Amino acid sequence: MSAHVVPRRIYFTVFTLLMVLTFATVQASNLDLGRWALVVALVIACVKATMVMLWFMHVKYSSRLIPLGLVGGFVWLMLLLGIVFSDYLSRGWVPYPGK
Amino acid sequence: MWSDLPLWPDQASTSAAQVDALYLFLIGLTIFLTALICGLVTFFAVRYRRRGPGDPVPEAIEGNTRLEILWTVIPFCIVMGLFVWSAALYVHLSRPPDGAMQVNVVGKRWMWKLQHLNGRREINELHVPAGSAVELTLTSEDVIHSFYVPAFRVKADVVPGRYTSMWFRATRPGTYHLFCAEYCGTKHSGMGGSVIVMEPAAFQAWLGGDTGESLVEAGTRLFGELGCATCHVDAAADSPSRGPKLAGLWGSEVTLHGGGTVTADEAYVRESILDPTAKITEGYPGVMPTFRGLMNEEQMLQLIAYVKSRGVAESAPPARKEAAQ
Amino acid sequence: MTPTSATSHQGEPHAHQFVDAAQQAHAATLGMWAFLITEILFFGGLLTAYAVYRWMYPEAWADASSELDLGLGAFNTAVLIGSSLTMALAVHGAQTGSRREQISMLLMTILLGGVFLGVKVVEYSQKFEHHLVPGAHFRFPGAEAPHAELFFGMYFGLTGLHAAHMIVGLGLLLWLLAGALRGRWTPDYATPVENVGLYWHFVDIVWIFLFPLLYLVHRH
Amino acid sequence: MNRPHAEPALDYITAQYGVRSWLLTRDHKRIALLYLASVTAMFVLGGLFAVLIRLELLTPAGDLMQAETYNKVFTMHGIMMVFFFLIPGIPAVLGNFLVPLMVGAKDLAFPRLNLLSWYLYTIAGAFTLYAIVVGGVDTGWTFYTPYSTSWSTSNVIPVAFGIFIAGFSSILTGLNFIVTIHTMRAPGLTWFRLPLFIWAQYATSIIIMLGTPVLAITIVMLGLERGLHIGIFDPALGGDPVLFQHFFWFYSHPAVYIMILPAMGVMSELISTFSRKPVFGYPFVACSSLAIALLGFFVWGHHMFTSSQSVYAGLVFSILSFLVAIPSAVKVFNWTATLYKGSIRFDTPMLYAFGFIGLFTIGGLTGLFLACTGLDIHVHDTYFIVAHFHYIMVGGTIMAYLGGLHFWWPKITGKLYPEGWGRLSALIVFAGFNLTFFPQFVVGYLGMPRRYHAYPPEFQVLNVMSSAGASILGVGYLIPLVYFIWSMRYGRDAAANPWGATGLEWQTTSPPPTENFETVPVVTTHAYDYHAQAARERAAAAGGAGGGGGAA
Repeated sequence: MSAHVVPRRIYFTVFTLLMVLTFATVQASNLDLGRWALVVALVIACVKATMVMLWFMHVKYSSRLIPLGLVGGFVWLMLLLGIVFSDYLSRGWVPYPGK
Repeated sequence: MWSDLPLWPDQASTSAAQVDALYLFLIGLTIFLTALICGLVTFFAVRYRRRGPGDPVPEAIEGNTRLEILWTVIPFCIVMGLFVWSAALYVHLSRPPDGAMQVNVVGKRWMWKLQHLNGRREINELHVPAGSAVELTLTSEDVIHSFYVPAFRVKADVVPGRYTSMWFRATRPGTYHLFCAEYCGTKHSGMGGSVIVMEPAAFQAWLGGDTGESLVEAGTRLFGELGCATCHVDAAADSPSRGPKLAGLWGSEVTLHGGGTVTADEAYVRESILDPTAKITEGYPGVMPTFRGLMNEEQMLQLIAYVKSRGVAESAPPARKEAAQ
Repeated sequence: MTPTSATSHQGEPHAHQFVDAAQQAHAATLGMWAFLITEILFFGGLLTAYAVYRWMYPEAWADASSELDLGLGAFNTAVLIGSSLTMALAVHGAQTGSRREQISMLLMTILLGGVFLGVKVVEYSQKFEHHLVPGAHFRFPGAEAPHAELFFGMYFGLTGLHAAHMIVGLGLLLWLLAGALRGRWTPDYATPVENVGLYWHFVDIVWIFLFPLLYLVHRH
Repeated sequence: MNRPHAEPALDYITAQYGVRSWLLTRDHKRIALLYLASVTAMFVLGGLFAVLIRLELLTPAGDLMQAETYNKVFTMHGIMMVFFFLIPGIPAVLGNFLVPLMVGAKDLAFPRLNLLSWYLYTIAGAFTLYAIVVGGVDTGWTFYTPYSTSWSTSNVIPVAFGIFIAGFSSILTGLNFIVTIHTMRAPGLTWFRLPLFIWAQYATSIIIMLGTPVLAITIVMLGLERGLHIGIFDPALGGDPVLFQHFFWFYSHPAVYIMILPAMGVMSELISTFSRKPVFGYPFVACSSLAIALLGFFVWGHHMFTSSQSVYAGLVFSILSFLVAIPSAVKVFNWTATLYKGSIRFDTPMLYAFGFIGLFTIGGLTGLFLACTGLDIHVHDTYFIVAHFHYIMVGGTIMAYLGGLHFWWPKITGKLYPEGWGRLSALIVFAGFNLTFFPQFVVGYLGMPRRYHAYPPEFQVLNVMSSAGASILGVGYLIPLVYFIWSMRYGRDAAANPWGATGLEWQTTSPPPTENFETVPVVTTHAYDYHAQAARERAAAAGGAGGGGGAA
C-alpha cells in the first residue's frame, strides 16, 4: 500500500554495520574492561537493536505512534528492572542486627 | 454481652498504641470523607430529582478547573501527611533498639521453634518479659511463613534462606495470640500458639528454670564437631591460617577477593558456610567446602551465635546482644 | 488480517469492518506493533530474573558462561542477522511486486532460520552430554555449582523461549512462501509480509541481546 | 418471524440461526454474548466456592471440611473470580459489545482474533475446571513460592497453565481495543469527544498489554521451577522466593486496575445519563484513567511491606501508592459534582451507580490504611485486606458491572428488564454486601489472618454476621440472573434509546444490526450533549421517522 519502500542499498549497509558491530562486541569481550564490559556489550546491543528497528522494521518511516509505543515498552521494562533492583540494592542499607 | 463481640484488639506493646493512633486518625478521615461524599450524593439526588418526563434538560456544566485543582491538591497534602506519619512508624518498627533481648525463631510447617540465648527452647510459645525490648531473628526451613502477634501490632515474613528480624516491647503481662499470617499449606491455620508476657522477675525464674546448653555453647560444640577449627585458627597475627580469623570479625567490613566489601552479619556468615566461594575474603584461598545439608537452620543460628561471641569489630557500634546474655 | 469479503466502492479489497484498505493496513501494522510490545515485556520478565541473579552471583555467571561455545554463538548471531537482511529484502520484493525476489528471499530466510535452529540443537546436545542441563544430572566443578545451575536454567529458559519464537516464525515464513508462490503478495497487499517481517526482526533483536548476555559474560 | 419484508433490517441476533452461527461468529456483539454466558458461569462457580467458605467460617472449629479441602476452596474462589470473572468481566462483555458501537465502527479491528480470544478463555477455563475435578489446587490465587513450586502436592501446573492461556485471551482483547480506538473512530470523533467508557477501556488495554506478558512469563518460570527444578525461586540453589512476589505483583497489582478502570468507565456513563448532564471535568476524568493505568504499575511493592523487601523500597512503594489514590479521588469528586443541578432519575442502573460511589469511597479510603507502611504491618494478610479488596472488587467492579448490564440490556437484547425487581435487587445487593464485608474490617483489625480454616472463638460473632450477609448477597445476585433470562423471552420490547442517552450506541436500533449502523455516523458534538439529544428526540417526534441516523 502506501508503505515506504526502502532502497536495497540501505538494507545492505545496515547489514554490514550489524556484522561489524557483532565482531566488535566479541572483540570487546576479550579486553579486560572490568565492570564496563557489561556496559559496552549492552551499548553495542542497543545500537544494533536500534538499527534493526529503524531500517529493517521501517520505524524511521512510520507514524510517530509506533516509536512512542516502542519507547514506552522499553521504558516499562527498564522500570520493572529498576524498581526490582531498588529493592535488592537497598536491602543492605538497613543497619542489620549486630552490625 | 460485648465479650462475645470484641471490636478492638488488646494493646500489649509500646508500638500498639502508636499504630492504633494512626488507625484512629484514618478511621476519622474515612468517616468524614464518606459522610461528605454520601451526604452530597444524597442531597443532590433528592434536590435535583427528575419530577417528570417534561423536565427541561439541565444546563450543561462542563467543569471548573479551580475546583479540580482544589480537590487534587487537598488529597495530595493529606496523603503526604499520612506518608510521613506512617513512614516514621515503619522505620521505628523496623529498627530494633540497642540491647534488645535476642530470640531465634525457626518456622517449619506447621510449628514455630524458638530458642532463647541461654539455650532454653520453646515450641509454639514465646515467653517474654514485660518492659524490655525483644528482638526476634527469624528464618524458615521450608516455605514462607509470617510471624504475627496482633496484640503487639507486629508481623514479619519468615523466608527460607534468609534472616528477617522484628522487635517489640511488651507492656502488659498476659497471654496473646501468635499466628502464622502467610499461607503455608494444609495446616496453616493451626500454625499458631501464644506469646506469654511475664513480669520480669517471673520471666527470669522461668528462663533459668531449665537451662540446657546455651546458644554459644552449642555453637562452640558444633564448631569443633564440624572441624571448623582446623582452618579458622586465631594464631598470632602474622602466622598464616587457611581461613579468616573469627575474633573481631562480627560487624566488621570484610574486604573481598576481586574487590568490594561486605559487612559480616547473619546473612554473610550464613552464606559463607553454605556457599563458601561466593564471597572469598581477600588474601585467603577459596578452599572451604560447603556445609550445605550438614546442618539445620537451628544449628546455623547456633554457629552464628558462636561467631558473634568471638567478638565484635572495634569499629562497630556498641554491641547490644552481649548485654542480654 | 487477510481480506475476507467486501470489495468496497474504491475497488481495493479489504475486510468488511474497515472503511477502506488504507485503514485496514494501518490497523494491521499497529496491531502487530502492539503485539511486539507485549513481547518486549514477555522476554523482559525473564531478563529481569537473569539480571537479579547475575548481580547476586557474578562469579558463577562468569564460570558457567565460559562453558558455552562462543564460536557457535557468534556464528548463529551472524546467521540470524543475515536472515533479517533476507527478510527485509523479501518485504522489499512484496512492496515492489517482484515475485522472484519474494520467493528467493523467503527461501533464504527459511534456510538461515533452519541453520540457526540446527546449531542450537548441536549446542543443546553438547550441554546434555556435559551434564549442564539443570536437574538431577547436573554436574559442575567447584563450589559454585548451585548458582551455575541457575545460570543454565536461565540459559535454557531464554534460548528455549527464543527458539520457540523462531519455530513459530518459520511456520509463518512457510505460509508466506506458499502465498508468494501463488502470487498473493502485491504492492497493494503486502501487509502480511511486512508483519511477519516485523516479527522476524523482533526475534532477531531478542537474540542481539541474548548473545552478549549469555555468551560474553566474563571472558578476558 | 415470518413477516416477509417491510421491517428495515434484521438485527444481529436474528440475522443468523443455529449453534454454528454462534460458535463461528465474528460479530463483536455475538462474541460479547458468548463471553457473557461463560463469564456468568464462572461467576456462579466462584460464588459457590464463596458459599462453601462462608459456611465453613460459621464456626471457629474447622468442622465442615478438611483443612486441605478448605484451602482448595478459597484458592479456587480466588482464581475463578479474579482471572475468569473480574478481569474479563467488563472489558470482554460490555467492552466487546460497546467499543465498536461507541466509536461508530462496524466491528473491532480483528474480529477473528476476538473470537480466538473467547476460545482461549474457554480453553483456559476448561483447564482450570479439569484441575478442580482431578483434585484442585491449594496454593492460594497468589501462587507464592516456594510453596507452589516445591511443597504443594496439588495440581499447580494445570491451573497455572489455564491462567497463562487466559492471559493471552486478555491480551488479544486489549490489543483489539487499542487498535480499534486508534484507527476506527467515526468521522469527527476526536479523542476528547470519546465517551469516558472508551477512555477507561483504552487505559485498561494499556495495562493489559504491558502487564499481562509479565504474568505469562512468571507462570512459565513457575512451571519450569516446579517441573524441572531449575532453581529460580528455590533458596537451596540460590534463588530468591521473594523475586516471585515482585513479578507476580508487577502484573497482579495493575490487574486490580484492569478490574476497576472499566467499572469507572461504566460509572461515568451511568451518572451522566441519569442526571442528563455531561460528566463534570471530562478531561480530568479521562486523564485520571491514564494516570491510574500508568502510576498503578509502580505501587506493587505495597503487597510486600512485610515480605523482607528493603525498608527503602517499602517507603518508595508507599509514597507511590498514596499518589495513585489521588486520580481515583478526583473521579469520585467529579461524579458527585456531575449530580449538581442535574435532572436525576432513580432507575436500577443509577441505584447501582450510587452504591458504587459509597462502597468505592470506603474501599478506596481503606486502601490508604494499607499504603500506610507502619499500619500495613499489622493488617497485612488479615481479613482487613480481604474486606478492603472486596469493597473495591465486589462493591466497585461488580456493582458497576451489574449497573452497566442493566443500562445496556435494552440495547443488547432489545428487551426491557422488570424495573421493580431491578431496584429491589439493587437494594438487596447493597445491604447484603455491607453486612458481608464490613464485619471483616473489624475482625481483620482484631488480627484474624486470611486463609484460616479454623480461628479462635472470639472472632465468631463477626464471622457469623459476614456469613449471614453473604446469604443475602447471594439472593441479590440470583434475582437479576432470573429476570434477565426471563426478560429475553418475555420482556417488553425496548426502544432504540430508552434512557435518552447520548452515546452513538443509542443512535442505532435495539438490538443493533450486524454492521451496527445503517450509515456511518458523523460526530459533531462532545460525548454528553443532552441538548442535542433532546433536539433529536423532538425532531424524531415531529418527523415521526425512526430514531436511527447520524448525530448531525
